Amino acid sequence: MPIQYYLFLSMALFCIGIMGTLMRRNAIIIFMCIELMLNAVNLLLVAFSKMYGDASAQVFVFFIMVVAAAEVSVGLAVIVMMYRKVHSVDINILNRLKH
Amino acid sequence: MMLTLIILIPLLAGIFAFMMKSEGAKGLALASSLITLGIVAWASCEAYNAPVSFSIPWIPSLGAGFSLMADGMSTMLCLLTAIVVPVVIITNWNKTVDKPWSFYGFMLLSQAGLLGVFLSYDALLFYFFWELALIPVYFLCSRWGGEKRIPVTFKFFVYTFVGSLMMLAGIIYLASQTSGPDAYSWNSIMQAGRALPAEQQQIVFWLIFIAFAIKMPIFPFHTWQPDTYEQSPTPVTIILSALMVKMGLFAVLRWLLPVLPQGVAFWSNTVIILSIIGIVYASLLAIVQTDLKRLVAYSSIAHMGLMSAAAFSSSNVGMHGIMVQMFNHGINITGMWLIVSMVENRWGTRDMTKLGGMATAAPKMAIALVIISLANIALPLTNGFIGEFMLFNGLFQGASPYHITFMVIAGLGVILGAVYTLNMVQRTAYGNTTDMVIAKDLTANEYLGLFIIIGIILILGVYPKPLLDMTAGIARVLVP
Amino acid sequence: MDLYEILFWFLTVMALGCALGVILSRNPISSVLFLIATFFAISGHYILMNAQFLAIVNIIVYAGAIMVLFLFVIMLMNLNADTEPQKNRLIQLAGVISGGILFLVVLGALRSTPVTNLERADVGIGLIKNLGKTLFTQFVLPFEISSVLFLSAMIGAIVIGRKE
Amino acid sequence: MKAIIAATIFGILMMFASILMKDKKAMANLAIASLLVLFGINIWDLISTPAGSSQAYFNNMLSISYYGQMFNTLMTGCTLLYALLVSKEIQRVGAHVAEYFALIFFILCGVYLLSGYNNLLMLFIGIEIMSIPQYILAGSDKRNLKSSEAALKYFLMGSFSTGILLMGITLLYGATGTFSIAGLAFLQSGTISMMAVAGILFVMMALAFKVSAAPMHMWTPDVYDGAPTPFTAYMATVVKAAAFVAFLHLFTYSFGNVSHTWLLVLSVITALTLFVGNVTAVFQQSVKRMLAYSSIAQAGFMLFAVLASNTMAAQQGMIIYAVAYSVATIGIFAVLMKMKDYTYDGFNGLAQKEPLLAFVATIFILSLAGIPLTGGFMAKYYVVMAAVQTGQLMWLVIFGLLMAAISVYYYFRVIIAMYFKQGNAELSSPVTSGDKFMLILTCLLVILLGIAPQLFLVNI
Amino acid sequence: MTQLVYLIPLFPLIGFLINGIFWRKMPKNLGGIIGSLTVLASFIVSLGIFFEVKSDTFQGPVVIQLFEFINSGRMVIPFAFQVDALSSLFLLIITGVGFLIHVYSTSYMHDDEGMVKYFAYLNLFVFSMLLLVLGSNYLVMFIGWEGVGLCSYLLIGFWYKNRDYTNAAKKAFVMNRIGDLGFLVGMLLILLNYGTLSYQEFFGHLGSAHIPVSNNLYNWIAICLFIGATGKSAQIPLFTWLPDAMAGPTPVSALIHAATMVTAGIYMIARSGALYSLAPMALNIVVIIGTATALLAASIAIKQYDIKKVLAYSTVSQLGFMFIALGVGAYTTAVFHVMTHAFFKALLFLGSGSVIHAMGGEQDIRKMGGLGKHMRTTQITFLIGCLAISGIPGFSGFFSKDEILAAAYAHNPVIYYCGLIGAMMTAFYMFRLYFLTFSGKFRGTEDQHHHLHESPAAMTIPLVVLAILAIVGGYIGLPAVISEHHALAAFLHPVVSNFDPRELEHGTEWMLMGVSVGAVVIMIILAFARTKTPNFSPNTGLAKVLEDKWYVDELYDAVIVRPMAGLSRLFDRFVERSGIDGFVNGIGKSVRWTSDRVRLVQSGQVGSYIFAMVLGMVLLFILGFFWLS
Repeated sequence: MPIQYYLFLSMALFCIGIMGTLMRRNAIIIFMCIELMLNAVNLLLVAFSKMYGDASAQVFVFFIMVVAAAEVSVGLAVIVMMYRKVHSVDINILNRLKH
Repeated sequence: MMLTLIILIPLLAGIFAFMMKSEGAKGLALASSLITLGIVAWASCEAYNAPVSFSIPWIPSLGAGFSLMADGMSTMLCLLTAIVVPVVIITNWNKTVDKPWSFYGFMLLSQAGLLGVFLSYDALLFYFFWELALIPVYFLCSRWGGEKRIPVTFKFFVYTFVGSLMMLAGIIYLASQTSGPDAYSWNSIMQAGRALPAEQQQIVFWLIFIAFAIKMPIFPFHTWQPDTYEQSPTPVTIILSALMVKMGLFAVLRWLLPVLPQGVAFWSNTVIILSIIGIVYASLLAIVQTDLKRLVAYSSIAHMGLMSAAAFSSSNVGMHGIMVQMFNHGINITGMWLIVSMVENRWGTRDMTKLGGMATAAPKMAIALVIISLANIALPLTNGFIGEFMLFNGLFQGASPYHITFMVIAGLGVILGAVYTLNMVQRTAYGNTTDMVIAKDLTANEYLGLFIIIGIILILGVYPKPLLDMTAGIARVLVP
Repeated sequence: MDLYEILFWFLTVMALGCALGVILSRNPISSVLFLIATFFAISGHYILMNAQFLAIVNIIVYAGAIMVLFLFVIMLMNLNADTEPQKNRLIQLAGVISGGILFLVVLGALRSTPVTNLERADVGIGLIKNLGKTLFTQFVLPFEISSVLFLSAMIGAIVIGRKE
Repeated sequence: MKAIIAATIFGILMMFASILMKDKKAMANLAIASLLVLFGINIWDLISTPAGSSQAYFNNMLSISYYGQMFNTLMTGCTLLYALLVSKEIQRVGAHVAEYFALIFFILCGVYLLSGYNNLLMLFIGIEIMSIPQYILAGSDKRNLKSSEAALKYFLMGSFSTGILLMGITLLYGATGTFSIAGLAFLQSGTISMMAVAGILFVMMALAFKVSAAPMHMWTPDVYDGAPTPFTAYMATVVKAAAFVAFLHLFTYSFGNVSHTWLLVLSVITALTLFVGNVTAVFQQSVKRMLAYSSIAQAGFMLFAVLASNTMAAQQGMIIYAVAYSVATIGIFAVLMKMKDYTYDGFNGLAQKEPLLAFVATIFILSLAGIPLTGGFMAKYYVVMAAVQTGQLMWLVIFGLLMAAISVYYYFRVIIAMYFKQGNAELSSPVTSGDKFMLILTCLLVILLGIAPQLFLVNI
Repeated sequence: MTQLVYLIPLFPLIGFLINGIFWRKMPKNLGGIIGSLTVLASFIVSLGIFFEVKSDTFQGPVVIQLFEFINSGRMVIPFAFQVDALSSLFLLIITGVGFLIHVYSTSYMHDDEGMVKYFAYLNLFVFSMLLLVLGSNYLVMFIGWEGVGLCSYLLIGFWYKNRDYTNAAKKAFVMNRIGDLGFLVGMLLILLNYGTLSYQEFFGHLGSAHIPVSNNLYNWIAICLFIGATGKSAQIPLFTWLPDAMAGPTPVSALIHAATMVTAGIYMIARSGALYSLAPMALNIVVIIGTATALLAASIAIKQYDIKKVLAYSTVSQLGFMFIALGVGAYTTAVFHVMTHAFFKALLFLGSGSVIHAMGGEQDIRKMGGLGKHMRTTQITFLIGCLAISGIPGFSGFFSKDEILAAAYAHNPVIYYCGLIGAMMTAFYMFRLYFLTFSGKFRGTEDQHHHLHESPAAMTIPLVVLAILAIVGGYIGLPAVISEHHALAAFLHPVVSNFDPRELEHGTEWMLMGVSVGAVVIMIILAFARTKTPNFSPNTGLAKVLEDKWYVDELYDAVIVRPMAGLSRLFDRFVERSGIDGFVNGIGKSVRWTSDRVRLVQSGQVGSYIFAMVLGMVLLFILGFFWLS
């Protein structure tokens, strides 16, 4: 498989992720879209790892997963905290801070 | 070391004054300013024949040093500063200000900055002192000024700050062109500037000049000035107009003319034209002012216009004239402001339409006013004349093909100057006193202050030789 | 078109389709499910590229742990499709367009990348032994340091999660 | 390296302290003591690092140079100063004082990684180590909805930027086959692939997010405004400085050779940052929010150093800027925290009531505005100098200086309020003599930076 | 003796300093005495110098350098005095007439509270005037030149409480300043081209070949200097200040605005004779201006009712005559007329002062009449003055004026005819004044009538002395038809040497004299006839125009003063405030405006933030990629 395919695929996933963050109002969904972006990166990294025959990229993917896990724990905690206060995960209600 | 002391004494005294938190700050200020005067006088004697310099490394990684140099021009301006400040303190001795410790502290800090500007021989150091002189003035005006002081002073600050920043860009640019360890020393900057191709000099010229133009101020950059002078407390106005505007001119002579000769050559006509427009324009505006402070402010713009025009006319006698006139204008305008402040203190207004009859109520003051006014319009045998004559001469001998036209239009300032100055004398000193409170004539300290001013006016008017000799060397360096 | 290619295209279409499903479905729970499906597709790609370990980890960590966490939170909050009001159409369109442009721009830039075919032969780099060796020699510092990350996350759970 | 270990240990120590200790004050004191020790360890590290050399650790994952160590030391010092100045305010944020300090230690750990990373993975991990505690700190004031909102906003956008960063790193890897900083340095201008350029730009955007440069700055005002003030102070100073050092490090050592590919984009970012930061700050009514915008504006200036990354002055400027900006900002935040009302009007007449507070605030403000004799001036000076030395950024320099002039407008409004306006500035807590001592010390530090920056650049 | 020349200005300076410093504590009389004595001392020294200069042993001009005034590079200007025939003659006039007027003032100003101040000013004036004539270079002359202007200003505005008086003072100063600018430019032209301001060096270089100059340069220098002279000597267009200057005390009018200061212009041009001889165009201008001024001022004087105004316009007119003389190259003649004019015009002014004194301050001749009966000395001396100014043979004015007319005739008969008309008008208005004042019936109030008295001796003695001088002063310059020896010309010859009034045929000269004397006598008779039954009904037609001074003041007001004031206000309101300052403030405002708009981007919506980030990223990517490719 040419590397381009993976490049395009992962770029497409990445951009779908970005679009998702732009289109949705649910904080959790936005967060999921971000996870999608990370996965797109992971996919590309694995492809490059294959291309170069280098394990370090795969290790990098491993670390991304680690970090993502940590982030998710904090992120969901924050979202839950927010939900407890305003009973919504709609980001449009986050508008006390502006201008 | 002596030169360092000149800056250090007011600086330390200023800081100390802040900590005193008592009326004693006034005494401290006077003492320090007198000591400074003594040292400056000593330094002037030392530097009379050959420049004195002092240099230690400061920020080696940048190539900036703590270098001071006192030549004729520097010592002359230091002398002016050192004379004006004690005179101001003496004259205001009886006046109570709110929080005198900070008032005098700021005054002394500003003095330190001014002296530093005049002495520094390193571009970065120069910039430091340039701002050091400005900041205290900002506080002085904003804290102790008139009704509209806050916006006005703020505008003044931002205006001059923009200029300073542009100058900073210019300095940095020049310094980046230097090679060798002392990137910021005057010599390096000068060599770097001279080595620049003409087109670049023309651009860098404005970067650097804009700061000076605002400070002086030259015609379209002047609008901060009348407002600021009007709103400042008079001692600060004196610092501003007698000393700070000289910073601009001094800087032109020290940091612009020798550094960017081709840039100067290219723009000199433009600057002269602006200056001359400024002379006529400011004089015309001075005629319609009714506020004494605004009138003097516009008069100052007109005078500075003449000086800046001469500065760019590249003639030796013009340069020499600027040196003389810087000193003399400083003295005269100090006298003028002192009188204005006395008028304001006694009659509670600066509105000339409400004034009159000073000659009856306070004849000594009126005499002082007349003499200072005459010096202001450059009557012979007052100090103003020598400088103005040399300036006109310099403008006349200038390299520009339009030099005669320039001189004649600038000469209109002489006529208009007479108009507004005499108007002022007439409106304040003459006329009836019927609706005026009979006020006290000069008190002893005011008398002393004005006596010093008038003494200098007359002595230098009759015998300007010391001043001329002092600055002849530097004038020759600037334009052989 | 051999099996490898068939699988590749299948997984690609599945990944893209499910990804679109994530952002387009109105129901958060189906979004989560679509995302899990996407992760499976991606894991399939990993296997195709002989990164078996990562494929497994991806399934276990992402699809298994993280997405379950998401699902759990969504369930906890009792979010159903109707609770999320739709964004303004215009804003959505702008989002799509800007995302699309980004895609095109980057794609345009990367168009010129030299064509390199990925070898199908297994060189064994994706094996756990190999990865473990790399991880604990070359990448030992990040490995250790990421513990700090988890400590932080732990504190986060305390600070943010605990009621005062 | 010792410092990293020590910072981690102290972090864990603080976690235990939260269980074992009950007294908030004792926790704070313990943290301060630990920071002091950490500062000492850093100095020890600094002394044992020969000037100009760099020590590589763990298969070249980390390579702490004298420069990086200097930065670490100074940032630890700033943190110490910060802790001393605002420990009381930290105690007031919430119940988990020890945890807050633990997070600060972890952030410091991230800072140390960012000053000496030698691998993009370390960059990534360092940034994450720094970011995750910040998300938590931003949301730590649970009584305040604004704090939660700030945390969520910060978190969402921060994760988003992580994605961008990772995409950049991946593309760079794809172009070069390595994650090593030194390896990337082989990028040559003639042969650089578009993939590498795309990678550089993605990384640049992500780092721009971390340093709050436009257009990735959008989070900054809201987060700084919403987060508990003591933590805003920390986020705006040490954390941001560390992000900048990472930025500079990468763009000097990896992308320095191919500066033509990114210089224009970064200059546009710089100009935009300066514009947005300065201009938007003008209309603010809250000093805290103004400081948030001002931190964007300051970032614009720090970007000068990145732009001119190849020059000596940029390296020095970054250090000076980081320190001067951090110290002054910590100082002004310390003053701000003493105020009950964060709006400009809340400062009215402060000079009458608390002359010392007003005076030190003035010095900090002057420093932020870049007035000579303060550290802020020297900092700006160095970075502008660096930009000028590149020879192609004169327009940007002039633009930047004009924007600096605008900055005077909003900075001086504080001074005007304190000194020239009548009012009854209310304090949230009395100013103790300890506070006064610390404020004066900070103030002296600012002035020292302004007149003798050389002291902070020994051997650099 | 010439080495002591510095004493001459020194004495009045000392007087000024004493009077000036102690003006409030000193007894009035002492002030007057000090003032008079210092001038007397100067007069004595001047006499000594005059005789030394007159003696045959005197060799050329003596220059005494006091100190170096300006020394800048190539420009070295010493503060030096030059003693020669011209300056010594002027010294005599100034100190002599000055002394008499000081003496007169001791009495005239006796009732004024500011008498000591007055004498201080007067001494300062004498000092300045002496500097003016003594200077050995143009700069020292300029010092005196401006100095006398200042004193004139101070003295016109002496009664400073009256706004009209101070306005007049201001007007005088400003108009002088306009002239001074011309003088300054002239000086700078000399300095630029010759590098010196010293008379001797400058005149020495004038003809020399190594400084190549075109005739135009001479003309320009001469014209510039002449502009200075028009200001100081009240010529068209700068003459309107002089009538207004009558606001000052009358002795001041006599000294400054008749005898000395206003002749400074004549002195200056006579001094620069060497230059003017090379500048024909400038000379023509001088003649034209002089003639026009003489006629214009004389015509105005005919219809004035203020005794001092009449004399003032007469002075302007006489100064015009002097310029005619200068313009036709008769420098000595001009100096001659300066001298005689100093005598008789000082006499007339002091006489009028005596009249005003007697009338209790009244200056309107319509309210006078028949004063001769009450103040005989004044009447007689005034009559002598009138005869002298009218040019009746035997009186000094005859000789000098006749010489001017002769020179004018030789130059161009048209000028002569103009001069003749001027002379006729002079005779008419002087005698009109005389008859209205001294003969006929008293037309004032009863109060004034009772008050009428002859002035005290301190006032009449100077009148008598001046009357004698007004008679005999002319005999030092007898016309060629009477005597071959022209004493004045011979005396001045070494200094003002290079002019040569064309020798006329004796017959022509007799004829000219006859014509002028005849015309003058007719005018006197006409004046007598017209004033026999005074008719003060409002003037109409030309008379009205004359009474209103040809509306010159109004013209200046409309053409210069008001447009300038309007321009000033325009600048103040529109250019300064709304224009430049408005622009500067506008920058600030626009920043605020922008800020207010830009901050709205920060909407608080995370979605829009991310959108902005993505959009920015996309745009920057496009920029980056496009720039690369």
